[in-house]
Amino acid sequence: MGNILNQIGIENYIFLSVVLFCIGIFGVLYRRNAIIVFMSIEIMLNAVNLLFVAFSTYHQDAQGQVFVFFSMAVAAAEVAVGLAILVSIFRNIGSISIDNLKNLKG
Amino acid sequence: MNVSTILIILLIGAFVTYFSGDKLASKVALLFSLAALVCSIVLLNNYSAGENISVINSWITQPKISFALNADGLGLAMVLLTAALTPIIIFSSFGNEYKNAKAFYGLILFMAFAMTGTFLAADGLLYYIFWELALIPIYFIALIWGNGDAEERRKAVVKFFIYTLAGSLFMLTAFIYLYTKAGSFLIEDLYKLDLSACEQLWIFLAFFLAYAIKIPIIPFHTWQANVYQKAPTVGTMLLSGIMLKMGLYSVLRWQLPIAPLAAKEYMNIFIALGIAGVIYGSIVALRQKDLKKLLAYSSLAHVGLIAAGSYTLTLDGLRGAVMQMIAHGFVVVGLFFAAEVIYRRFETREIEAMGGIRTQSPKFTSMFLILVLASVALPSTFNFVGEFTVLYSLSQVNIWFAILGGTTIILGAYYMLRMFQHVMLGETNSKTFADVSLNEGISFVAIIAVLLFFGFYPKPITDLITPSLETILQVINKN
Amino acid sequence: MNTLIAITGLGIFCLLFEILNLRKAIIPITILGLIGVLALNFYEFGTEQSYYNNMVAVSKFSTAFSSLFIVLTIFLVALSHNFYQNHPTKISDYVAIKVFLLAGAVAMVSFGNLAMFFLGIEILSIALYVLAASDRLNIKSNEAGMKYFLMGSFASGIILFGICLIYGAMGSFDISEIHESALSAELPIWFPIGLILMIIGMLFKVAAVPFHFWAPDVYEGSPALTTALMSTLAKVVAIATLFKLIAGMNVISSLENQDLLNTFEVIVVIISIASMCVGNIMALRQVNVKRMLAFSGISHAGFMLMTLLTVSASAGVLLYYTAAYALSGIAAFSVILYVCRDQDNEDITNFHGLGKTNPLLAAILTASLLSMAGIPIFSGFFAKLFLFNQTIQAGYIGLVIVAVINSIISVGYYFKLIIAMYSKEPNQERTGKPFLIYATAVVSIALNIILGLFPSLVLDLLQ
Amino acid sequence: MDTNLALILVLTPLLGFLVNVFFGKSLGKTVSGAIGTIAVAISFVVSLLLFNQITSTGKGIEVTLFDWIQISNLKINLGFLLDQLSVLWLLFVTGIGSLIHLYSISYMHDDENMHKFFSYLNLFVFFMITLVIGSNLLVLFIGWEGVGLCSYLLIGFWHKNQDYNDAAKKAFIMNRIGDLGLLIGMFIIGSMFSTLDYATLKTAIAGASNLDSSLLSLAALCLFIGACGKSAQIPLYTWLPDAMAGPTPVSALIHAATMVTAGIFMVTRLNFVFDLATDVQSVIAIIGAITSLVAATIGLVQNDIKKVLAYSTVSQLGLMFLALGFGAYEVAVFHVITHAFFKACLFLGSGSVIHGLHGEQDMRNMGGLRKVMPITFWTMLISSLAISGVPFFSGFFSKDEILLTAFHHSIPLYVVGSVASIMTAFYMFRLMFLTFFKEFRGTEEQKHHLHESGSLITIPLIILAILATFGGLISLPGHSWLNKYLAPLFTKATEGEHHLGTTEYTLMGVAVLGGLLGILIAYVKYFKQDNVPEADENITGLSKVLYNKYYVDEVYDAVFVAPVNSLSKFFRDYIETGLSALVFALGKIANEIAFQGKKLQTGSIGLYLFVFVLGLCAIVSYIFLAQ
Repeated sequence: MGNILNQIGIENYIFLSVVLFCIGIFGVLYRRNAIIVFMSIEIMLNAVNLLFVAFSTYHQDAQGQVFVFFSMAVAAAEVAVGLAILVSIFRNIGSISIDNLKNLKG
Repeated sequence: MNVSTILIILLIGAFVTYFSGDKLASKVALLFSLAALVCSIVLLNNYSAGENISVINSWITQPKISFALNADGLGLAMVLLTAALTPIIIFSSFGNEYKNAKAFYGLILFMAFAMTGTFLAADGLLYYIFWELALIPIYFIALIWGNGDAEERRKAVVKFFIYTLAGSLFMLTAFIYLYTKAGSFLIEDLYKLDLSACEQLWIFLAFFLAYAIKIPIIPFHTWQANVYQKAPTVGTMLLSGIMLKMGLYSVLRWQLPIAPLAAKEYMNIFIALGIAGVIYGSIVALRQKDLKKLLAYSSLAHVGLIAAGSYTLTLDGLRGAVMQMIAHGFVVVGLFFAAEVIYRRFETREIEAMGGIRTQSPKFTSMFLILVLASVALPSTFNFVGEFTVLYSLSQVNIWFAILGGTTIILGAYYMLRMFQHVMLGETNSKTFADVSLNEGISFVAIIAVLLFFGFYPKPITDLITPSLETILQVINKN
Repeated sequence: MNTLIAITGLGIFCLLFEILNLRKAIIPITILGLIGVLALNFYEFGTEQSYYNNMVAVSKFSTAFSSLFIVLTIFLVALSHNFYQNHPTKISDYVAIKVFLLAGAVAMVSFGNLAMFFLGIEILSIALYVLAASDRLNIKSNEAGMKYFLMGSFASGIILFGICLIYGAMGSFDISEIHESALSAELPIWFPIGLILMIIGMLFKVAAVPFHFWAPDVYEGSPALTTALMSTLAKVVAIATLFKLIAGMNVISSLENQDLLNTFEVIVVIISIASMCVGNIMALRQVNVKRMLAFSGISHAGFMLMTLLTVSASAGVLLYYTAAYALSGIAAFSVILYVCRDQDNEDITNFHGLGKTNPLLAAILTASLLSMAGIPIFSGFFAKLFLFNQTIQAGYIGLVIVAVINSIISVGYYFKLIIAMYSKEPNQERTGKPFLIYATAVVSIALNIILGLFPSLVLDLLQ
Repeated sequence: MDTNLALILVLTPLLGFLVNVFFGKSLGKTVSGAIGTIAVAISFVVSLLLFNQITSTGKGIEVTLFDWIQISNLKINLGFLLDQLSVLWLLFVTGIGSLIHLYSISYMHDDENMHKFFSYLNLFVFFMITLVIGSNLLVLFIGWEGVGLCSYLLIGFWHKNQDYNDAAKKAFIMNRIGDLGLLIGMFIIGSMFSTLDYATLKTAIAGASNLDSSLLSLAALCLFIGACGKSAQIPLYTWLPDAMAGPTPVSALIHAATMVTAGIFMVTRLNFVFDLATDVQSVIAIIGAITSLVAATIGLVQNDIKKVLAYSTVSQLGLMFLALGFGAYEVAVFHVITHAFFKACLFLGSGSVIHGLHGEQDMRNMGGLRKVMPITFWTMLISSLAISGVPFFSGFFSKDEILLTAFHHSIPLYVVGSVASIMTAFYMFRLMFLTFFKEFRGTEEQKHHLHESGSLITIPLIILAILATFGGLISLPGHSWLNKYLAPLFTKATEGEHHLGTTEYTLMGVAVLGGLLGILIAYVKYFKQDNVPEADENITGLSKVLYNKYYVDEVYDAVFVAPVNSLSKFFRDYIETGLSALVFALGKIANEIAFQGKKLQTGSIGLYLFVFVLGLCAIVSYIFLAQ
């Protein structure tokens, strides 16, 4: 297992997940559809999860992988709540574009 | 029995007054203020009998703050001023009807409590706390029971509050800095500090900001006239009679001894500021249309002279300043009360609308005239004693200070007599002016009696304050 | 630890009561339960222990703050009685959520392992998302919930990334181990980055500039009670956790790399100054009280961040400051809840003439505002005093002067409300004296003043 | 014993004052008048006793009551010094005082506030006595300001008329200007010799070696400014003519006989200071001379009977200062006394005339009163002769002494003085002719009620006329009782003792001739050709300038009063508002920033997150840079 990391240095994993993470960030910044924003956030989290796994291999220690389960569970819970909110918004204003959420300002 | 008794009496008084209901409030307040007066006189006796009436308990362990009240001659003199003026002020308000009187009189007593505390506190932070506490009641008194256009009043009062708070917060910073040096807020520890000239300068300035705004010294006086005009007369009396003195007292007690080097270094500048205040205030007072505003500017002029006296760092200067504080406290309260008495009859403070009162009210006229003459420091009034001493001390520093400061004798006479002429003299006024009632008369007579008595025999006060002033001077000149 | 378990149990009980149709009993029982928990917590105070191979580490710090959180929750639960009168079916959910939220909060201050820390944050946040959006039919509430959710989960992502990097650097999630290796090992560059990412995530939670934008909108949109919870409990929890994170890992002071330490301090100074200034100045022009308090909360966050400069010494100061701030906040919000019961907004105009109609509540609100403004004898003043004292002793006099100027500015908007209450004419009937609201207001302000009179009570707990 | 005497002396007038203030109205006019008069009369008796004592023992009495003001290096106590000078002053203050009180009982009888009038008069006497017998400068200052106050009250006695009030205010403020000088002088002396007590000061100066003479001169100058204020010398004289707004007895008592001589008293008191400041002395002399001339010239053309007398008072005071300037204190004192007699008499006489004409003061509407009020006429005639220096009347001796002294020191000032006295003679007799001779020029209605005043008015007139005649005897040239009496006061050998040689006689002759000349001109102009001064509008040329008092008041207004007032307006309208605007500006700025900031809070999640990320990047990149 270690040989993989010998072949491909840990840095590459970090770069990969950083890139993924940034993709997620840009997704959140530039997409206006709430669902897609959720997905972008998921991308961010998963980028992190990937890195966790990589590191746990790197350190030869299982904690990292355990942590991934935590984060997945949490992510699931979050999205559940998020979707619930989204539904009620859709009921009220019939749209899921976050551009319509500008009543509170100033 | 120690000085905390007065504070307790006043504080309890404030609450009892509040719960005694609108009917009784004024009487109860008067009762408690009189009790405080009696108590302070008793304390004065004990003090002069050599009994120790100071208190010191530790309060907060980390940082080390203690509940320390120290009554020396100076402190007691100011406490007596407060304790004597409060009943007069309360009594003078008997002619007026205030809605929600219980809160009103409660606040007055609370303010008296805070101001007494300021004069007694011997721990920097305790002092600061009392100093700030005194601000809140007057804020509400002016805001709620004040007169004139509501919007204007709000602006004036908020400006006053923020302005004074701004000053005092810098003082707080200075105190904290001192604490980091001394490891204690106790005044004697702060006295012991020897700070570098630079530190002293900054601390001096921080204090100065607080006091210059409170006293007020020009150009920090812009809150004064408006607030005096807008506040109910009782509030104005409290402000001008006692609260200004808090600033002046603090100069003597805290600013000069803690930063003596800076005080000596820049003495002339601050004396000059004070004297500038004298001239400026007098000149501005000349052409005021509103009686209360005129009095406000006159008191600006007078406190300018007092401040100048305190910054001379001579025994005479300090002593004269203290005597002038007391004298001015009484006379200004009397004058504002006179304005109120006129307002009760004529419902106006515009000087143009007055005049021709003398023919209708000989008693009031003579009392008012005596107060006017006292405020222009006619010999045989207490004000003369103070003013003479201060001017003398100024002449010792630099004869020009005395000459310029002395212009108050001329300008003061000018604006006060001008005011008197247009308010009281002239063809009989069409509106009828009932002469002073018994209550009003009592307040006036009390004030006038004090002024005349000490005018001829100031010895008691001099003997009371001199020792403590000497100790302060020793601290100032320690190095 | 027992506290944590007890709280969770209590939460579950609340849900059970719903099933057993004991709605009436929920609030009193919860309050009693929480008081019990509080006692338990006091009992735990002073015991230094760690459970589940240091997942949860109970310390003076954690117990002290836990007690504060519990007290706040008691107040919040008490307030919810009147707040949810109209829809009684939900009451158990809301109360239960609050209790679970408290569990998350306790977990956050007593974490011994980053996993626990992360879980705590998420429990708290998710609960808050729900509460923020809890007024389902109200668009504002939805919007608030959405905004908070999106930005919150974004922030959690950042935090998670930070945790990950730290793990990568240290090979462990355990605070003490991280501390060890931070002292010894040569640090890879991504360790400080990870740390900063975590800190930024927490700064978002405490709503420090420039991560504060969510706060005003969410505060305004959410139901008043939730706002109260956010501005008192949530903020306090976040700042405490941030403090513990830095103090507990003790990385900052142990960094042998001096200029990194300086960098960190510069960042903290800048952020706290920015928060104070932005918060106070923006609050000046607000007409909505909740929004105004949101900005004042931002500025207070700036004040609290100053403690991070003197981590080793200022735990007690932070505890005192948070307690003072939260108590005055509770008092203020209970008055706001009363005044704006049947208003659709919380504009200042609703407060006109409160001094005449409800002198007591007006006085309480005034007191709490004065406390926030830092006027003596209210604990807010001493909080500021001790904070300034600490900071000056650490040599940041410039920072203190900025803080002083800010507290001057803050008076401007606090007094706008006071003036409205006392010098304007009443514009509406205010009937009824709901006992719980009055009680909460009185008790909280009383506690505030007691703290002011005897600061040593709290201040010396963490010496 | 002495203490009690002194206290009785001081306190009886005060008592009278208090009684009249509190019970005057209920007591009724006559009673309150009587009380006032008796109070002063008692002090007069006491002064007589004291005088007796002094002359017998020959040394002064010191009375110390208690410490008053403590200042570090000087201790000031409330004490009295009764020596030759003060007792002499007491005599004519209380003496003339009581006469004038007596006079006022009848004169003021129609005034509703008569009791007030008497209480003020008593208060004045009280303060005047304090001024005179104070044992140090500060006690003198009490009296000094006190009499100023009383003159303020009495000038503005008819307070319904704002012009009178203005006059009163003017008097008080101009006095205050002088008082500032006096104070400064006190400060300098106090810091130099650390005492304000006359006796100690005298010894201190006598004992002092290497005095800072320039500082001492400064002090003397300041004191002299004070004297200028009180004694109406240039430049502070303009208040005195206006002060005639007060009731005539007031003019007689305060503005002729007593208060205005306070300045001379003070200078004489401090002669040992002034002797050392020779340059200041010459200043005094010059100012005195100029004042006497200027006032006399103005007096030439005045038509208000009291104004004429007022200006003559100013000019006489000028002559006294001329004498003081030459260190001839006893001469000045001598003239003070004689002047007190005849000027009081003149004022009271004019008062009686005005009384007779029901308030008419313009001489152009008088005339021919000789027959209807003979007593007034004769008494005034005597006094006029006295003031004009006609031989063997009191004024002759005193004025002559002054001119002699002037001649000995400086011819020019002598000339000025003589011219002034010639003019005096002229305008006094102008007054006499216009008032008492020829036909009555007033209205018929007035003519009806013309009558000689009552005995209460005429008796004081007669007494004063007698004094004005024989007052000169106290200091006959050659062997002067006064000089011997005052000798102990002065350090230097006394000046006035001129052995009567030819020069003296010639000078006397010149003076007499001058006086007679003045009278003659007046006789020709107003009796022979009996022209009457024109109405105000067609006064022209030089006499217009004179009639308008050289426009001094206008100049003062333009130079001092107007600027101060406009400055005050400027401060009020611009500086004050500006300052407070400045303070408000801070708040405004903050609000403005807040207003702009609100725009940043757009409510768009995208923006918020964008800023979030920006901050994140900023911080992270900062860490990299800092590494």
